[in-house]
Amino acid sequence: MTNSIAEVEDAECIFVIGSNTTSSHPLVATRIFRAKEKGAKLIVADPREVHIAKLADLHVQHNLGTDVALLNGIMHVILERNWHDRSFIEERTEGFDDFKRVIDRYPPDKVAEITGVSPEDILRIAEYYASAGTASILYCMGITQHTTGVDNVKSLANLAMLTGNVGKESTGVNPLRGQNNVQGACDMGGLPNVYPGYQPVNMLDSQKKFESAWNATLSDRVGLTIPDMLSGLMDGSLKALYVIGENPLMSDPDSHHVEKALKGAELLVVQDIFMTPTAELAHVVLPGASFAEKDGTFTNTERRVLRVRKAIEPVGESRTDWEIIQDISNRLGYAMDYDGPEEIMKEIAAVTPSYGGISYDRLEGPGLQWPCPDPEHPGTKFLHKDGFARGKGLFHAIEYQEPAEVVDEEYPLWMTTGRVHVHYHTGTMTRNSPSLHAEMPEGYLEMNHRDAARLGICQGDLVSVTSRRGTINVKTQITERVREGVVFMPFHFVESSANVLTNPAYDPVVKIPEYKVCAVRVEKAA
Amino acid sequence: MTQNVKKKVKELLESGKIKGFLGLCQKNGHIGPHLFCDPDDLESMVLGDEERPGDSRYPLNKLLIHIARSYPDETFGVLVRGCDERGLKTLYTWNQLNPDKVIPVGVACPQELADACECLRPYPEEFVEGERAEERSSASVTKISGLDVKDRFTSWMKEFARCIKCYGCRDICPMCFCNECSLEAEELIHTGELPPEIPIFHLVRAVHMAGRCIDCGLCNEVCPADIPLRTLYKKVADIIDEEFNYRPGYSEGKSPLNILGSAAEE
Amino acid sequence: MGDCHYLYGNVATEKRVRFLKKLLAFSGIEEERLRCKWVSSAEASEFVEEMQDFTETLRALGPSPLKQAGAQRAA
Amino acid sequence: MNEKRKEKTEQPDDLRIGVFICDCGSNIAGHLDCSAVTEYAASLPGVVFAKENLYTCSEAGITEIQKAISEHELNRVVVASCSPRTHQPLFQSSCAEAGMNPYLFEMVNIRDQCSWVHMQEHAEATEKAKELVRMGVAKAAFLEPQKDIEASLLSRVLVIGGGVAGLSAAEALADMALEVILVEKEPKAGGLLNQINQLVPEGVKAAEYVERIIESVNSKSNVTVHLGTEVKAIAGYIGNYEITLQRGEGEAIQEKVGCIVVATGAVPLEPAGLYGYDGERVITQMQLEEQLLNGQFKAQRVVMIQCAGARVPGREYCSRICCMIAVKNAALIKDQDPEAQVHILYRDIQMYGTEKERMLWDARGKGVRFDVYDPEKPPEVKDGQVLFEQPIVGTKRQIPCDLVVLSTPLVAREGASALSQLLRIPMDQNGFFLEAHAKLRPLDFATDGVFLCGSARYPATVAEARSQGLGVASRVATVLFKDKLVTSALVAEIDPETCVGCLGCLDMCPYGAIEFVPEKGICEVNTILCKGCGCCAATCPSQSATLKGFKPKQLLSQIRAI
Repeated sequence: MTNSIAEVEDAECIFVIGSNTTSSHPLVATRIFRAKEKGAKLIVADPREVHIAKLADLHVQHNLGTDVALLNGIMHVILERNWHDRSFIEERTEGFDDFKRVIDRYPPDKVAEITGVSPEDILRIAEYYASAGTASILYCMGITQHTTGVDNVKSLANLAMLTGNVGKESTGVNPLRGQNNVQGACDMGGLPNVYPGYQPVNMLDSQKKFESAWNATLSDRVGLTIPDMLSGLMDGSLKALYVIGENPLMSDPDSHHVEKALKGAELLVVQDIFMTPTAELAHVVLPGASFAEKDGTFTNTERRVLRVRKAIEPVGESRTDWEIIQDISNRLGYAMDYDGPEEIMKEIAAVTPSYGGISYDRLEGPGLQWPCPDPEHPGTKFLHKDGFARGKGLFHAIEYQEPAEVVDEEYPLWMTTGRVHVHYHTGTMTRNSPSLHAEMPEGYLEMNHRDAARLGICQGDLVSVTSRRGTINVKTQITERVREGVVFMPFHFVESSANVLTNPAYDPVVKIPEYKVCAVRVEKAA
Repeated sequence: MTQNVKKKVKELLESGKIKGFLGLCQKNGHIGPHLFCDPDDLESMVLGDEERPGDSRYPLNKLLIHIARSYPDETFGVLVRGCDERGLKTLYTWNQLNPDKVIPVGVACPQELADACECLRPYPEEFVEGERAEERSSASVTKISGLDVKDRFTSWMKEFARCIKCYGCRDICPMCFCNECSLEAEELIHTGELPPEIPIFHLVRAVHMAGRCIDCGLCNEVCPADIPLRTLYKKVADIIDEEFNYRPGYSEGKSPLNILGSAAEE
Repeated sequence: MGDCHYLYGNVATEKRVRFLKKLLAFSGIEEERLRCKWVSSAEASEFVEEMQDFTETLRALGPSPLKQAGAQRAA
Repeated sequence: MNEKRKEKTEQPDDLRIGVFICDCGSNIAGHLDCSAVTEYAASLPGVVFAKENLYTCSEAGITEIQKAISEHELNRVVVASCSPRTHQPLFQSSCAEAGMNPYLFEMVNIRDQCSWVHMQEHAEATEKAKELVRMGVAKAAFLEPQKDIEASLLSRVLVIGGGVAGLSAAEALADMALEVILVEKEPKAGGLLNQINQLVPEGVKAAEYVERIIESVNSKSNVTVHLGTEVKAIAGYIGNYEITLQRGEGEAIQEKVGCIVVATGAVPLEPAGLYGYDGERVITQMQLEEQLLNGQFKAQRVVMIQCAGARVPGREYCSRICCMIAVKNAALIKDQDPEAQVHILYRDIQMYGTEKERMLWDARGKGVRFDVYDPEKPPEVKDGQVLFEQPIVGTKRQIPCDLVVLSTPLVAREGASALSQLLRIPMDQNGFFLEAHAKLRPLDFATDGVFLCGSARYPATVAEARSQGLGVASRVATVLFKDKLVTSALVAEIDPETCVGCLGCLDMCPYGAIEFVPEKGICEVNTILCKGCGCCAATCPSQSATLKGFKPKQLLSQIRAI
């Protein structure tokens, strides 16, 4: 997040797009509720009428994968009505003219046609957002899990810059991270292209810096993304895969394909706290430790580094992740001899500028938000106060592109996937909880009553859902939450795994798959 | 501010009157519940005031149930404010704690907290710390009662609509000591939806609070959706008081709603 | 009140109803929607009168706010 | 996954429900379309067989049900006909004969609740009948097989109290060859009769009357009388009570009995502070009885004041027998000395029954004077005179007298509440014990196996106490003359997994059927004592206490079918 969670409470307008905030980030939702109580306008753009949408001042249900068009349409109105922040654009940004030329091509009527959102609603979003003293954008996987994921995020950045809603309190472009430490994992270089602190692997300076820090020779090439790894396993160019805390068999699109790829590995190692479906396929399973069994830090969605403390010793044969990795490294010939997480944290501070001032003794209580470059620095509540990382903020001129897969006669329904409030990701943890299980014991397909009537499907009927990648059977829930022509399925359930159906087409830049759009056919199961 | 409590607890521990004292401690920059068993280990004890009075409160009496079950023969001390003491009394009534095995050590709430809580009695019967603050009546209940019946409904439905069914209100409630909860009985409450079936979800809980809620307000504090549950339960307590002259934690015994009335009584 | 087949079940019911009426009223549901009367099997005309009167009361109150809320949710 | 959860969410499978729609001649079929209802029933989920009968309760109808159970392998039967109160047992036992568990039977009343009340609305009645059937079927789907509860019975009876009521009960029980244990707190049996002079209208001496019964009781080999003894503890339940008796400082006596009779009687109020009561010039009727009995009575001018300490705030009830005692004694005094002046001041006179009413007129004939007083202005006793005001004429009167007799009420014994707790039997606001139902079950307690007679319930005359004692013996016999106790399986149960022992159910149980088991920390239902009223189920917030046959799942499925 560019800004902090608590700041949301003081925003005058909150634009939630592609996030079911109450279900997936309930404590962020609390701040939204409080902002509303203080009079803030809440706009929700989501193809489904999710819980947060019911609480919104304005909810629009745009067609799947039309976020760029919708955002361009909003910006078109803002520019047309002169609601943009001229001085901010002048002083802090560049690329405005090219950007404007594209935006001009998205008048509300045309956008309405693409998105299914009425010109009046587009105008209202523009008005609410641009007229607010402070406006905050919150987004989640509904924005990123598209072949145009990067375009979507850039468009949100455009919107924020256009109205000067960045670099000050209670504004910003705020991705809500999906897991408690996904931010930390990225910060620590858990990406194919960067070292800790987003220092590029293919830049000589950083390569040298880490070679000397680690006393090792390092590659100057960008590593593999998950789709690359899977295809590498398929074509034999990749022999071994070491999976830590992931369940790609369920969480990656086109499960049949993933299964084939994983089975093709000469060595598959899975390190997890539960015996996940992926772990079932592994040659070696390394039992990891849960949050309650280890010391360390998590970095949350607002860049806050927080201490996690061991409450109990690891159960059974399980060990903490860092110990397992250290052991493997030693056996593979690279000596590691850390005496604990605190020492590792010292190294993080030494090599990661944004973590430079973070140490265990400063992490008592509420923790610190990076950037925190030196031991005296108080941490950073919101980013881009005085300037952007690259200097001026760059407007990107972005054209709308259709999703990778669109409906046709054979697969006439748009399908999107997502989470439910009681389950977490592939359900490896939550489905083991009796209470959560009872709340939602099985997967379902959400379908508009008109589609259901046309297909002769009743509430609770078992249907088979088929995409170009596979078929699954699931019970139907007839609802008004999705519009006609759209179906939705949660992806937590291994026995009706939505990712058997999803499209592995990915964003060309960051290789994130298009979980949120694919085309399916639904029939009453025999 | 904690000197008197520490002194008292030290005495109790040293004399062997209690096996341990369930209070609050400050550790790693956070305040949390702690069972003090060593008289020389009271350094970290706090009363819960971090920034504002009482802003780190925990259902200590509820935690005590679990400790007492594991050590049925031992006596434990516990830190109590006025509400916690009402909680203890009510838990005795409902056979969840044995009064012979509990020694409360009281602290009085500051006026600021009493005001915020609209507390009818912001102090326990005996206390070693703080001063007796003035009692407050419930303006929040009066405000809703003043609305037209339709507006009351609209207003509650608006509040309940935010519910994310996290069960925080129930889980923190010292009076929710059931093993199995009606709110999770699918015959009563539909599952799988947000918000949960409203207003039924909240009214079922309100009914279960009748004759039980001791107005500690932890439900309000814990609710991530800022639903004014305490106001609802305050009204529930008022009704029971008006109709049956009983208020949990203030009156003796169980609520008349939970005692078999005989025709003779009526 | 002393004529309950199960002794005091009706006393318990009466107490609950008294409580519930007030809770409903506070929640914004007209308390007149809940009514509790004791009519013995020998009092047919009282029963008919009571039911007719209750029906009239409900008709005058109009549809339940709960029903309306439910309809909104379904829409 | 959690098995318990699973069981809760799943619908029962392999349902084979049979539905029988009864025409009841023209009682039902005359006012709604039974064929349409039958056709509709056949279409309901789980229903494999539906049939219309002319009279389902007839031989033919019953055979039809039994045939269908075996031919269609029915595992649920729903009969839509008349009142379950009259016909459910018949249908249930018929199902049982055909090999189906009788608790899998469900009855729907489409006569009393449909055809009879909607005689003029044929179409609507048909629709309503369908709806009622749908509800019945919905509930039937969730019915569970049950087994009747059986328990052994000890043919022994404990009678608490050796007054005329207890003695009469003991005598009659012994004559029925039941073993009786009679416990009397006082060193002598006979109760209040020992202090009373003579009985009217028979004119027999009270002592002789009671002595005859005592002798009869003592003469029976199957009666054990414990004098000077009290009941210390009672455990168990109908059929199997364990009793601890205590005689003075002696060793406790353990006994086992099947039923208990409460005949503890009542005591006359000691009117301390009333009307200058001193026991000499101002005495009670009881003291007068003693004087008459011992021949010590000498007074010439007697004033009796009725309702002394009765029908006043805190003791509002009428003691019933005091008027009769006063009239009896007034007449006796006049008989002894026709010149004596006897004046009865009363609020209103209660002479129960024609015989007693005649006593009143006889007394008047003998010259007993009656005057009414206003309870707002009660008489005053002063300097050998009784002063009172005649309410209608308003004149103040003074009656010179040498003896004032106060007619005080009988009041409950102080020990009653201890016994009430021992036996878990209720008392009314005056401390008298409370029967199960004033009209329908006057000698029973709600708790099975415990019975009540005599003044322990309410002040009774000797004849009433005696007849109640005999009545109680017959009530006991209805229980103990069976081989074993069989009760309905539709009782409460408490899930030991989820009960937290909060005692909520225990406090709500009118039958004392719930017990807290400290070792387990939970409550348990005594299925023999439980009457299936459901108070516990209604009060338990965690649904740990449920009522078989009326579980939330069963009722809600029925409600949701509307």
